[in-house]
Amino acid sequence: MLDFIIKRFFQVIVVVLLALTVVFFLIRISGDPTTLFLPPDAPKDQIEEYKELLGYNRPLIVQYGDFMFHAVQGDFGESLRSQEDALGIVLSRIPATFQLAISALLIALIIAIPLGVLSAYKRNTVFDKVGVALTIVGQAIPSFWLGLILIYFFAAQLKILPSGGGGTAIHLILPTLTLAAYSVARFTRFTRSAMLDVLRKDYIRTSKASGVPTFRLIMRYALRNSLIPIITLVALDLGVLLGGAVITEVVFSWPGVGRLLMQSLMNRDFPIVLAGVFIIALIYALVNFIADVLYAYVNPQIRVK
Amino acid sequence: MSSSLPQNEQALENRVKPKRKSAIATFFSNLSRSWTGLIGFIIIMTLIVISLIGQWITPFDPYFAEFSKKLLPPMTEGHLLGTDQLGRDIFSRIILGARVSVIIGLATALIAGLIGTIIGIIAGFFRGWIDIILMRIVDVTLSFPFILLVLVINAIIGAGLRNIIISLAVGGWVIFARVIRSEVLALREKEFITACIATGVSRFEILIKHIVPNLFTPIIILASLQIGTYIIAEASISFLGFGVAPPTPAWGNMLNEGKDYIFSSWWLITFPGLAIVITALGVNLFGDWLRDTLDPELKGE
Amino acid sequence: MSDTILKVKDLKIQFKTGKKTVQPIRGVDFSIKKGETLGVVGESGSGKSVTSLAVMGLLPEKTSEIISGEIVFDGKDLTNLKEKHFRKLRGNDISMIFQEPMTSLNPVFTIGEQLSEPLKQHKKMSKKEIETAIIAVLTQVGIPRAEQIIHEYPHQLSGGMRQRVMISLALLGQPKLMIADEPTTALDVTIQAQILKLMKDIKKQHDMSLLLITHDLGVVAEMCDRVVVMYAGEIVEVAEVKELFDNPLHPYTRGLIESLPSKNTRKNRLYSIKGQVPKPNEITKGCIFANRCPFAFSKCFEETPPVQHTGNHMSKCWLQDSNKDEVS
Amino acid sequence: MEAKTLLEIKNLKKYFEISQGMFKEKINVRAVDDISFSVREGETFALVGESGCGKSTTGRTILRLTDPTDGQIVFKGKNIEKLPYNQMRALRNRMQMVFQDPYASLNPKKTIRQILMEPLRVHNKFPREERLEKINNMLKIVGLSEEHLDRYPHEFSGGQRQRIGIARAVILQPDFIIADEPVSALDVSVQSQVINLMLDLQEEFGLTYLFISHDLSVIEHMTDRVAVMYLGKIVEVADTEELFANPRHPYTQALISAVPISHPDEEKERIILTGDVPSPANPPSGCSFHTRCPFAMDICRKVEPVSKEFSNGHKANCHLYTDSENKEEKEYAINHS
Repeated sequence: MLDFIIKRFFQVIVVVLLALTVVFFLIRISGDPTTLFLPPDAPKDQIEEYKELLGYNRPLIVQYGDFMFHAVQGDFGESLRSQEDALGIVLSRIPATFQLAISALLIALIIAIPLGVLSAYKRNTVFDKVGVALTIVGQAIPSFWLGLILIYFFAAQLKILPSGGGGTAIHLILPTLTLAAYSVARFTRFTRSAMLDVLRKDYIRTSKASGVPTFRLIMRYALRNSLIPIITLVALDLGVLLGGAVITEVVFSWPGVGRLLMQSLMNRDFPIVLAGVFIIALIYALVNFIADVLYAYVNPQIRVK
Repeated sequence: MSSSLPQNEQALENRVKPKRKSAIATFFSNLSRSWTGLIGFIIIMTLIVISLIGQWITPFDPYFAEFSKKLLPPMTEGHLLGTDQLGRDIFSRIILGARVSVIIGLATALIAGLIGTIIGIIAGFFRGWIDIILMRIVDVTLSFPFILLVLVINAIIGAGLRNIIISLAVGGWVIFARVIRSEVLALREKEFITACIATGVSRFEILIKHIVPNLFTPIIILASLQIGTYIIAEASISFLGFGVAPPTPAWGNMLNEGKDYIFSSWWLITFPGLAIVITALGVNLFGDWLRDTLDPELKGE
Repeated sequence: MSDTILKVKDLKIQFKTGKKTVQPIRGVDFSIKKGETLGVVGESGSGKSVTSLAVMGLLPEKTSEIISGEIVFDGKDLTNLKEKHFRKLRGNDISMIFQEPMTSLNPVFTIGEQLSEPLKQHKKMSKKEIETAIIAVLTQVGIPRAEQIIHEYPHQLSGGMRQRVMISLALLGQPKLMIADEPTTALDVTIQAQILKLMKDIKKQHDMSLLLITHDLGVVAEMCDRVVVMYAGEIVEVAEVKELFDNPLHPYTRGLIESLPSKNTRKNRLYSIKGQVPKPNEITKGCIFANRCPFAFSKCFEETPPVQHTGNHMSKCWLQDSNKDEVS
Repeated sequence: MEAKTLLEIKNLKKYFEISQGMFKEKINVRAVDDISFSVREGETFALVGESGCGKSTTGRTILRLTDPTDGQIVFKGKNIEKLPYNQMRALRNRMQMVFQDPYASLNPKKTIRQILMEPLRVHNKFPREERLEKINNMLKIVGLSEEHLDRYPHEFSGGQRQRIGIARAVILQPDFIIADEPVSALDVSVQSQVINLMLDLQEEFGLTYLFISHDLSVIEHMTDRVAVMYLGKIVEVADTEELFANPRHPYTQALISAVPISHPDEEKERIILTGDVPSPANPPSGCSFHTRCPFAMDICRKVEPVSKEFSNGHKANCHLYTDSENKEEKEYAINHS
């Protein structure tokens, strides 16, 4: 088990470093960064001077080495706009993003798993069919549009919730619902099908043959088996959740990493973009890592050799 | 030498021999049995037709701005779905916007699918170091949320229809590569492939004649399920101000422009959004149906 | 009559798949006496497993339906029994062993957790008592280090060991009837010998009836008192085991016995039944075996043969028709 | 008098490496561990053993469907264990295979015509225009007919598919066919049909079979010589009749005694083996059977037994028969068998 954790942890590091590498080169290939600092009609020698100053005249590979050397120490340079430490700015936005993502994830799981289980249990009833239809529609609704619709109803029409901004629990309600909606639909549907899948298994028949009542069969036996694929899916979908968080943050002006990243992309503030990429890749990789460990934990075939 | 099979059985064989249908007839008879699949198919067909003939059926010029008629509510002055902040007809713009979604969905699926499939086949069939390198690239790409990856790439390489397709394809091929690779790996272990080796078929022929034909089903299923993702991703990115740039009408950028008027003019955000939802719904329904029909084992994820 | 533990009368079962319906069981009659081992022999598609699932009340609820007949267990008809009451029987009065020991145990629960279930459901026992009972049964089925095994997971055990666990699971409720569906088919010969011996011993000790479902005539010869031969959803012959091997009446049974390699001269062509088992949708009127039967005559293709009794030996074949004209 | 040797296997080994993760040592599974035997022209040679004993791996290694770790495979006097893929291809029209699972071994996307045409095309056998006729002929021989040509495998029953699999192997008119459990996936009433077909084909085409099976009654019926495998090793070889009449190795004795009786009156003295087959990744020391052997002696735990020849090619690897002490124990065992 420990070997497995160590091995997976190495993978996390490798993946994050490679992700940084890719974005670094992508940015360098896309254009000369010095032109961003200077007016477009700046004289040539001023550009050269600037390049000299920022080290952009060195060979690309040296720049890369330099960048990585500093990056692994958490130094991504200063924001081109505010001249503050790029990583520091990104880190300061993390709590807001976490708040949003975690509350959305919790809500999604709290709603979706019981709903999916119930749907599987009452398979082919009206309840199940309506549930399935809703999840199919739910998966087709883009989160940013749902956000707009929610703003229209709750902020513009009913005027009971704020349309944007951050800070209080009230502000969290609409963004959380927006972000959770897609995951609710997807997790419910997946829980249902994972459950139905497990219910077809031989070992469920064995439990039935032991006289286990259906309710206990589902809640105790089938659920634990279906949790294995559910955990995998939730881990895979955290990427979608993080991606959705960026868009949701923009829609609701939520002061998180996603909105920061968007603004920096607009302003071509690359140190912040790189720091943001680093943080997001790191979070995503860590979350996947945790999911893997969790997966191994619920699956004794991996846990116990 | 006598046949070990008697006449009686031959007769039985003939009695139960199924009637053969053409592939197209089978497709439609299967489709007619599933109303969800049918709805999906009708939505997709309608979209494709609209995107082909859209420019001739719009009631108004979608680009024509008339400030005196800005922000007209639906059903006024012949504007079925109202007008936007510049006085352009929303219905006409939605019709023309269908083209962007259809092109992006199909083109990305085609490009990402093709690249991903080729890479998946190479990695899965040849294994070794090439497999390791390719799969590391896939891992790294997947270590980043899809929509963010596309967003960052698109922000760096710039807006425009071509660039959004490139960005989506760069983010999207990995899914194909990973799925096709594992399909190839699974196929390689199949006994009928071993049987080919035992027969003396060359490696190249095994790949082309036996492995590739068995990949069509997963590729088609995957592509049909991914198209919805691409369409929503494009809309999201255009909504954020990248992707397809105005004045080209795309549902995403219509929502982007309309969001500032949310407190006064609800129709600006409602209808383009509905168009996205219906499209994604149609694609997903059809994709689900296709998966359930072609590959019963994959049923339900 | 009271010494009959289970009686199945004219059982018919229908399956629905989409809009098609098939009827894999078309009128099955048999009974098991107390303490008896009844073998049900048949090939895939004969309906032997479906019959056993019907007795256990484990047929898929939505897609299958018992359209007629009775299953009388211990004087009670099970066909209309509510799930709530059926549950009280399962794992208690009737228990079952399945074919695949590898997939029949839940991979995410320990052996002990799974074995405690029938006791939790049917007996009022404390945790300590349950553990003691489980260890006792595991020891009885020949599992070494039972105290440790209860904390292990199924994947840590071999196939033979898992089948022993399955047997102990079936034994825990001290059932009156145990159903074993191809209990040794997935196992190697030497392990099969172990398990068969174990089942014989256990049956003796526990004074229960055993319904043994198998495709293997060798297993039948070894284990059974009486045999039911099933073919394509019907019973074609029922007899005492010796009578069946010495004097098979139905051409299908005869074919199965004759085609055993041991009944044929070495290196020569084996006696063989031509053709293959019909699928449920291929069944037409007349005798179900007519199209493969070497003795079939015109009547066989026209009418379903009646059940013929010769003492305790029952068969369903026109050749046994007492009114028949001289044929074959 | 002695028929010519068609295939000779010398010290064949096939080890599989199984990775246990980054920080653990890889384990070597000795699927086939130093076996030797030879197959004569025209005979049916059987490999028998329980699951995991390495009999299927042996068959696959001989056909080079997987590469041997060590040892020699001599087919028609030619060493083939190191032939590269393309040279081996050319040889495959002489040696063919019938697989266990008739569902998995036919490509679901190909018609019967395509399946049977492929070997002819690959080996450029018969003039192009005659090939279809040859295929039709072969279909008739295996009990199918022309009208099945354009059907797909899923339209056939298991028995019919196995006939197609056999047709594919025989259509090249090979000298040698490895049949890996060819009837064990089939219904009882269909098994005898397929066995008959294989016997007929052997007679008609003068085929040599390597027949891999766990079913002792089938082996007793249709093979000439048998090698018994246990944990990757051959423990006994003999003519079939001799082996069943006079098994020497305790494992063979147990195996034969474990076969269910064929009539309820039959009395059989059973040797019930205790325990399970050990893992081939971690085989026992000395004689690999000693953990389950009812006659195991001290020496069995330490020294691997060597082959001892009894009569006329009957050989067994067992300490009971090698010259050493413990005479009493041995005599008891031998008398008991």
